[in-house]
Amino acid sequence: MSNEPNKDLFVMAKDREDTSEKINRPSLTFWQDSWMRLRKNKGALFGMIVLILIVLMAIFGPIFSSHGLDDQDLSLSRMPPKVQGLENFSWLGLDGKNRETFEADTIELAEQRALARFQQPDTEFIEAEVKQEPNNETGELAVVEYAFDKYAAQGVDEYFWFGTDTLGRDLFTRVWLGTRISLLIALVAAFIDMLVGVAYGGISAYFGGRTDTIMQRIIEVLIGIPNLVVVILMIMILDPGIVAIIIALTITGWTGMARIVRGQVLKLKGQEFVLASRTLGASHTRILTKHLIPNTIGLIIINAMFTIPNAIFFEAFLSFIGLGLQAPDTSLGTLINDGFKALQVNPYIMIFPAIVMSLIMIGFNILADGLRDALDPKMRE
Amino acid sequence: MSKEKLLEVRNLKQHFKTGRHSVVKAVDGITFDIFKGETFGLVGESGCGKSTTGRSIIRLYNATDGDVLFKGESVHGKKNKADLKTFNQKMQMIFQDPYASLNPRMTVMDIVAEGLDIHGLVKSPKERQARVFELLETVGLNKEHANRYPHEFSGGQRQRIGIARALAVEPEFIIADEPISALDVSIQAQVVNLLKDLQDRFGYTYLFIAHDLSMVKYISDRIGVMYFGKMVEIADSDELYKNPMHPYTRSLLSAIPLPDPDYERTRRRVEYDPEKDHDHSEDPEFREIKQGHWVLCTTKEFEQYKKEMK
Amino acid sequence: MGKYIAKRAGYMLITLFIIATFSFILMKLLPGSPLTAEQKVTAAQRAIIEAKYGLDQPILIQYFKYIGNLVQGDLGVSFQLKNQPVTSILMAGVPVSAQLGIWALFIGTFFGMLLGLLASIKHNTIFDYGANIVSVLGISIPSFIFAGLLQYFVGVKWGLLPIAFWGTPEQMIMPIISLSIFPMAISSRFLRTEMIEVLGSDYMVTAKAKGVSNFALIFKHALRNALIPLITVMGPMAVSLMTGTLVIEQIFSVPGLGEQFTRGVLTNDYSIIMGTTLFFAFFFILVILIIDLLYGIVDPRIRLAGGDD
Amino acid sequence: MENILEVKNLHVSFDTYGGEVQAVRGVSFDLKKGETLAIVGESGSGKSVTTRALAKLIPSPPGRIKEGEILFEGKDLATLSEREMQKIRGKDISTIFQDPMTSLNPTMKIGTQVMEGLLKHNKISKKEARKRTLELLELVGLPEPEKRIDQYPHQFSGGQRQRIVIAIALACGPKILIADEPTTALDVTIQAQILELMKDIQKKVDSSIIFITHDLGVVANVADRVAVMYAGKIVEIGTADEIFYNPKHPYTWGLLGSMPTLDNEEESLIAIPGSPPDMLNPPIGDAFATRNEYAMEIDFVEQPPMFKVSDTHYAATWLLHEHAPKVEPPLAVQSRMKDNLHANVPEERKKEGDRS
Amino acid sequence: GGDDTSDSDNSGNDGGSDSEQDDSGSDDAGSASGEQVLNLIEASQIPTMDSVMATDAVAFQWLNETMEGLYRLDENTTPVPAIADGDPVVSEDGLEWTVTLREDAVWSNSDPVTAHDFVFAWRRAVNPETGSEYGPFMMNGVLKNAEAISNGEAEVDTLGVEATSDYELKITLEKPVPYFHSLLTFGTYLPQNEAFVTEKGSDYALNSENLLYNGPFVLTEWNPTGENANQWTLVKNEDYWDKDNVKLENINVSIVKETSTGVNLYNTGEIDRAGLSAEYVAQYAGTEDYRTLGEAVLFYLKFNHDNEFLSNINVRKAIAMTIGKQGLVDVILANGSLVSNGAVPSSFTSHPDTGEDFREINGDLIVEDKEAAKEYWATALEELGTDTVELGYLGGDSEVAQEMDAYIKNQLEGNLEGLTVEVTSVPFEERISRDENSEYDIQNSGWGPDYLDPSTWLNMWTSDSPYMTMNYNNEEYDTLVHEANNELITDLTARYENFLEAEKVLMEDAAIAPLYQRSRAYLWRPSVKGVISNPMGADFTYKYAYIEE
Ligand SMILES: Nc1ncnc2c1ncn2[C@@H]1O[C@H](COP(=O)(O)OP(=O)(O)OP(=O)(O)O)[C@@H](O)[C@H]1O
Ligand SMILES: Nc1ncnc2c1ncn2[C@@H]1O[C@H](COP(=O)(O)OP(=O)(O)OP(=O)(O)O)[C@@H](O)[C@H]1O
Ligand SMILES: [Mg+2]
Ligand SMILES: [Mg+2]
Repeated sequence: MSNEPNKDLFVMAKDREDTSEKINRPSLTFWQDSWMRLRKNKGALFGMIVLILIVLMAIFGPIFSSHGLDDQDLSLSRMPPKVQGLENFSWLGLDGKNRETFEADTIELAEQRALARFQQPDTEFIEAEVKQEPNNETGELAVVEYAFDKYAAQGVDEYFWFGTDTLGRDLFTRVWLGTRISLLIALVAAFIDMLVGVAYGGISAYFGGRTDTIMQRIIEVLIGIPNLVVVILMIMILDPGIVAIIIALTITGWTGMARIVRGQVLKLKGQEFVLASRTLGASHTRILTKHLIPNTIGLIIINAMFTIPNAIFFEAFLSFIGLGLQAPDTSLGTLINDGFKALQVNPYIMIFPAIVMSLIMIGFNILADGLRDALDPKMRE
Repeated sequence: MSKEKLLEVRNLKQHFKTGRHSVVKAVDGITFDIFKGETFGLVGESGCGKSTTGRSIIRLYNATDGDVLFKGESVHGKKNKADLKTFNQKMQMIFQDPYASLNPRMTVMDIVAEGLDIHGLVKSPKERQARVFELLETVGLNKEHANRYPHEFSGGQRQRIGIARALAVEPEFIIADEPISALDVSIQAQVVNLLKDLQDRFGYTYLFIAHDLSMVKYISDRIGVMYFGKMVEIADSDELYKNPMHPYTRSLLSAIPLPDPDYERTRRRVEYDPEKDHDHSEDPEFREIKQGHWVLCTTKEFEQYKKEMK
Repeated sequence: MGKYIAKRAGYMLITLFIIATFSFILMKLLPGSPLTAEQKVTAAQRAIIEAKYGLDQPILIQYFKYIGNLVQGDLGVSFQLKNQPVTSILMAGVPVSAQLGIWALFIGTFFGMLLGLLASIKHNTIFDYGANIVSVLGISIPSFIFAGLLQYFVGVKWGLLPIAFWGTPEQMIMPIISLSIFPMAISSRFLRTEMIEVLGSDYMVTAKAKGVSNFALIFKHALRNALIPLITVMGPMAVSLMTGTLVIEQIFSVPGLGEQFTRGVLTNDYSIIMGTTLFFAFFFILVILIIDLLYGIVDPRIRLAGGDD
Repeated sequence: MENILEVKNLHVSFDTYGGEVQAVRGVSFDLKKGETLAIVGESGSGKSVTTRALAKLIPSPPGRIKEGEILFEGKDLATLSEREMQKIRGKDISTIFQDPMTSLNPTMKIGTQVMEGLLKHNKISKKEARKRTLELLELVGLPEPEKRIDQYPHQFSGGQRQRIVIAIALACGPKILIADEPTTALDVTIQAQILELMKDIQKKVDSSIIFITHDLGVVANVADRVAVMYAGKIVEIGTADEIFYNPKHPYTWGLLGSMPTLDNEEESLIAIPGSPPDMLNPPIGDAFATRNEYAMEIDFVEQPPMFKVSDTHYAATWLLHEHAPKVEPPLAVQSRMKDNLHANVPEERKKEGDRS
Repeated sequence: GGDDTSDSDNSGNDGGSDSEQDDSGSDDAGSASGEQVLNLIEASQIPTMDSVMATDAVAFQWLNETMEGLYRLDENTTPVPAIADGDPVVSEDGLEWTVTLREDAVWSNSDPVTAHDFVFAWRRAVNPETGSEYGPFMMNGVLKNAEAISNGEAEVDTLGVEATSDYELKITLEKPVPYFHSLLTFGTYLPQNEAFVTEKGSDYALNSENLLYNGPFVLTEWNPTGENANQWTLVKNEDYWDKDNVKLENINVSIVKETSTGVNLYNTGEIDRAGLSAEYVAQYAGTEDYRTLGEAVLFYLKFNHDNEFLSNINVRKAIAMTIGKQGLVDVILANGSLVSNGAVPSSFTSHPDTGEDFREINGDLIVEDKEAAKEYWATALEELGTDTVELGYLGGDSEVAQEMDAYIKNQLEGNLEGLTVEVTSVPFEERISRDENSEYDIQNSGWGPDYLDPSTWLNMWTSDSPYMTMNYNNEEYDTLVHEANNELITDLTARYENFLEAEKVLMEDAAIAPLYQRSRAYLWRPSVKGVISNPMGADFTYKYAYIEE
């Protein structure tokens, strides 16, 4: 002890308030609390921002564009994407030019092909970049990349940020309108899935025994009957549209959720806090809704994440066979499906909706992870 | 005794089917009474059926055989919803594991208020809150704790939450299933003091299950010793410690370690071996060898115990 | 165990019977008839042809006949592929689809597990985020897009693998890879989540305290305990794989069941639809049964409890 | 006796969302060959963390050994690589964990789990290992080991599982055995059996034991020396007799006072009021001050150093400072001390004890 | 041709692309290696090789290559003798046709091909026991007693076909059928070897083992329930009577459904022909591999004349004239399809006297004219006393069909103020079912010919036609067509004039709104030559095909 403590301090302390049991954290409601935890999670926040931006774009995006959902003009068919200010960055591919590489014995031949390909009489709107000179001795072919300025050639001075489709419709507008519908469908489908699947799985596991056996057999029957057949039948009964889509989506979609929730509830139902509630005289409904389901929420959220892309692509499939959206409405799934057909020729038709789709999923997943943590009070610090 | 019987357990059996042919006889025909206002301690080897007994009494299991009478009424008989609710209100349980028995996703407020909600004991959210605060105060927690989650508490605090939950419905009889085993000494003392204090104030009756014999002795008026699904000895707590009759009880008592190194250095443990320690010529019965002191024994042993008694 | 399986097999028969009944009813509700040239056939002609196939009889009679034949293992003949017995058509498609599906499931799960393991071991590092993004993309991008890209780049541009068809091992690679992306994504996510939990559990510390090497820690101790949720999702996964094969089979011209089934549905080929439906149903229920049995194998605690389903 | 282990100024922290949890804040002690050191203390006082740090089993992240040396036979374990540690764990230092229910791998046969360490650290065949395992299981009192070696943990009762955990720890005859509340879940008869078993084995292989428990009866039974921890620090350390019969720290007094004895009847137990401090923001002065009825002003200002009571007995309380007023331990504690005053208790204390 | 229902419908639905896919399926040719091998793709399995049971394009395609009937279509779409030895001899009244058979034709088991084989096959086709769909469809009202037999009202051996000797076939018709000669080239009229068919029983034609061939090629390794169900091979038939004119040694066929897969296979040289969808046309148009083939398949909008709005002629005219058909053909289909302005396709039949094409004679009957359409529309609204019209539109479910439907909806709604069009796309089967029950207002539909005669197009619009689902009823039209089919049946010129007139009436009424005549676009190996494409029956004939070295 280098410095001796002050002698005066060696007196019995007066009654000090015992602060050890005090909590210096403000008291918050469950939601305030979850929100606080969510905000602290950088990933979740990022996911949320991505989603909010996408939702905002889905709502307001089409307004930025001067083109309507169904403004067709065949003379503007398949215009490549062009964005103001990004025209000079050719590597971005947003300069409104079709780029293609041709191989031929001579450069002239390659040029001829390019002219044929772009249906141009001369090279006025075509820039060439020779990637490889032809060489007769080694047998190397001429490789030339041609960039065709379709906008200039057709004298178009509008900008189509995401390009146009075959009918000359502005893809920017359609992608965001499609996002709007896909998001709606995905959320509603996931929600209903959760409602039905969670209730079904919960009840099946909680009551157990014969109830469980019968309910599980019903699930097996439902999985056993092919969706495609059911859906085709529904075409006869239902008018196509959102309602039909949602019914088709949910008719068997919830079974996966039901099985997962069942597994979890089977595990939980013997836990002491459930017994405690029973000794208090809690009803079955109360035990299920207040005790069992909330403790399954993590898995429910993860699983709901998988139903979202499923719903989006199932909707596209429904639209394809005529139970889904009717033209000119569109959805991300439909846009991706359509774009896939032209993947090798006009990749941009698929790429933009696919990017939005991936962003949605990445956003949702990160948010879901964060949400799962946020809704788990154990994570609170 | 003139004391009023609150609970009568009559030849209670609880068997679990664990396979097609195998049955675990967790509780195998036990009989005892609990009087109003007393604390009945239940001790025994782990796995001997203490928890099962408690759970059968509170109807978490349907008894395989036998009966439990609470205030003269059969617990296991058919009941309508209203009767069941009343029953659930009269009898409560404090669970062995303070953490596992609290729903991790509910705030303390909601946990404690659950009984109030179920039985409609409060009229308004305000009253509900006031009642929860009051209960928390009763068990030595404060209002601040109401908005927290179970994991934010220490073991002793968690156990108090469990107690507050049980008290909320104003029960007459509380089954405390090893309420202190998971706690450290100083916290154990807090909880035991609390239980005693509550008993003094509200006149609760406890069935207190534990394996820490010094604690059981301290809190109980009477003690039952279980071994392998059977009750082997019941007596007043002092009597039991002074005159343990059944060899298992003796073995149990001899094994209690005391916080005294000198004593510990010399303590001799008595081993119990059912094969050697008993007379196997006849099935043992539960007999009273002295007023209020019952032992599971054969006639021969009965005579012998009586002799030893004097 | 044996008795349990027997019991489940009994349930399975009942379930299949119900499915057969349901799909029979649905089939009767489907629009159109199995005639392939129905637009050109007059009503009178149609009546005669339907009479030939017994389609004019009361539904109940048709039903009992169908079930009767079914019990004898006779699924009838296809309407579309004239006179071809449905059983032989199925027998041709099943091995192909099964190979495709099972390999995809196996490879997808295998790599998914690797990815999930890596992510959980390197929890909250760049690997973890990378694996996460890979799996999210795998979930959000449908398999046909992978198939299209693979075919174009690997098949056409680089000429590494055959573009289409089925039979040689090289031809199997691309369809299997495209189909395995989804199971890979899902298993990696589920395994990661569970592994993180298992790695933090007490018995892992016990094992570590024995001086067990990291490798043994992960593969001998942790993995098996983390498999349960993965096995749970295998069921839905197998189902979605089967539906996924439809598109993949089309892109790579694989002669599997998917093609038979879509053609059956599109041409109202009742017997084919019924046959494939029953086969798929049988398959799914079998998968569920296997999963329930797997639970017990992976986790001995469930083995005992498993007796009553 | 030589020191097999010396811990110097050990600090362990956990990085959490809320900040740094200082679970262990400068613990120093040594362990002699063949002795049993008991660590007691309130829940959360850092007992488990301290012992886990010895085998470097702190989960990282979030945990880390911030500072300090752990000298095992002269080597500083804190600087060893993971690979080198793997050689030491299980063989030289082995651990019995707190919760028998969760410390066995539920999907692995218990035989395999016991054998694993044997195979890892000894060059023996599987058959040999199995034989040794059977012996071990027999030794820890597991009935019918032949039959049960191939069963899974869930097929055993809590007490049996605890014995399996012990068998795992004992498998390689460790030089140091760390037992973290090995008997908490057991009833007294089985507890007694296990304690005897541990003592037997200790005698046989001359190993040292660190024994954590909050059952002071057990401490009295097994310990040669006792360390009392509070809020991440050792507040008192001494031989078992010194701690039980001549405790110096008010927290130790509290602990001893809260034990019921078989003959105290009516008066309520002396509980220590309040709960331990939040290790996120440990108090500036003595961490125990707020719960201490003998607290002085100095306790809120400065942490007390370790005061020497005897060669083997140290305590960290300002009450031992020369300027401190003399205070009496509470009655319940005095009554324990009364009949058992030991020879090495200083004279004046003896008198005080007599007086009361 | 063979595309009757399913194909025409399909094609209808998909307009260009699906059908293209189908076609792409159909073939491909010639590896550059110089070997006479053609590698083709087909969109689906051969449903059957039993000529009597065949109903679809794929079946007729491969029957055409492996079997030989009395006549075959040449590159000018003229029937030329095949098993027949010379043109048929027709009686005065046009009812008795006598065909002499060549004696050197044999089955692949060396049995000679005789007149009995034809009698056997044709009887089988109309026999209700057989359950053939195309037998009655192709023969009823043509062969004597066919209808009665197929309805179970007469014995099978009363069918109007008889083997007067091993090599002479006498055919009796129900009534004179001017196009019967071309009908004889159709797959349903192929012969079958009785002994073989009877021996095989229900196994007949289940795979290439259970078949006999008498055509230019024999089928090997075809087994829809085998391991290699997706592939089959045709090998030159060394017993074929005209084998000297067959140059190809092998035709390898695989099933490929995806356009992109076909294109990829073509680009790596694995196949010799691949169908193109509109997206790819842009990429390949202008290359030497690019080729389009016109077909005699017509697409149009069918109006339900019972609809309160569509019963108004001005509404129909407005709709028919307002659609930008040129854009549809150039941009959406982009495969060489032609704008259609009538109810009969071009390059299909020609005037018996002048040889002029039907289409050229009648010219454009209903052309795109947005201004006129607007006027019609205004008039219509006035007549109907409304300013809003709502119509349902039944479309197909393929991608191109959906694109086309979106386009048409946009055109209609954009140009005709007050019109709302509700598009419903449904799968093929469902559309047929709705069509039969007249459950539509407007339907996008298509039709392919079954024989070379305008009646294959115009018969279906008479009010008593079994295919009349749109409730159209015009007496004048009915009379014209009826006369052509009965009184004037032997007077080929007058009959043709009647059809010309009938089409004018139909178009004047705007009973349907013609859209386009389909073409298909291909990547086609330039070295593959000599492939004949047919307007009916099999899409192609490979008998004369060869690989140029
Ligand atoms: N649901 C059940 N199914 C099968 N066996 C059971 C069940 N519950 C308890 N048992 C068995 O019954 C016996 C008594 O269990 P119980 O929990 O009552 O013991 P306990 O005396 O409370 O022990 P502890 O002191 O360890 O809590 C044990 O052998 C246990 O394995
Ligand atoms: N992984 C962790 N993350 C954050 N804090 C931790 C972690 N592990 C332990 N701690 C903290 O370290 C402190 C000491 O914990 P430790 O487990 O050593 O207590 P203990 O003395 O063993 O208590 P018990 O008697 O209950 O076992 C506690 O405050 C605890 O909250
Ligand atoms: Mg218990
Ligand atoms: Mg601990």
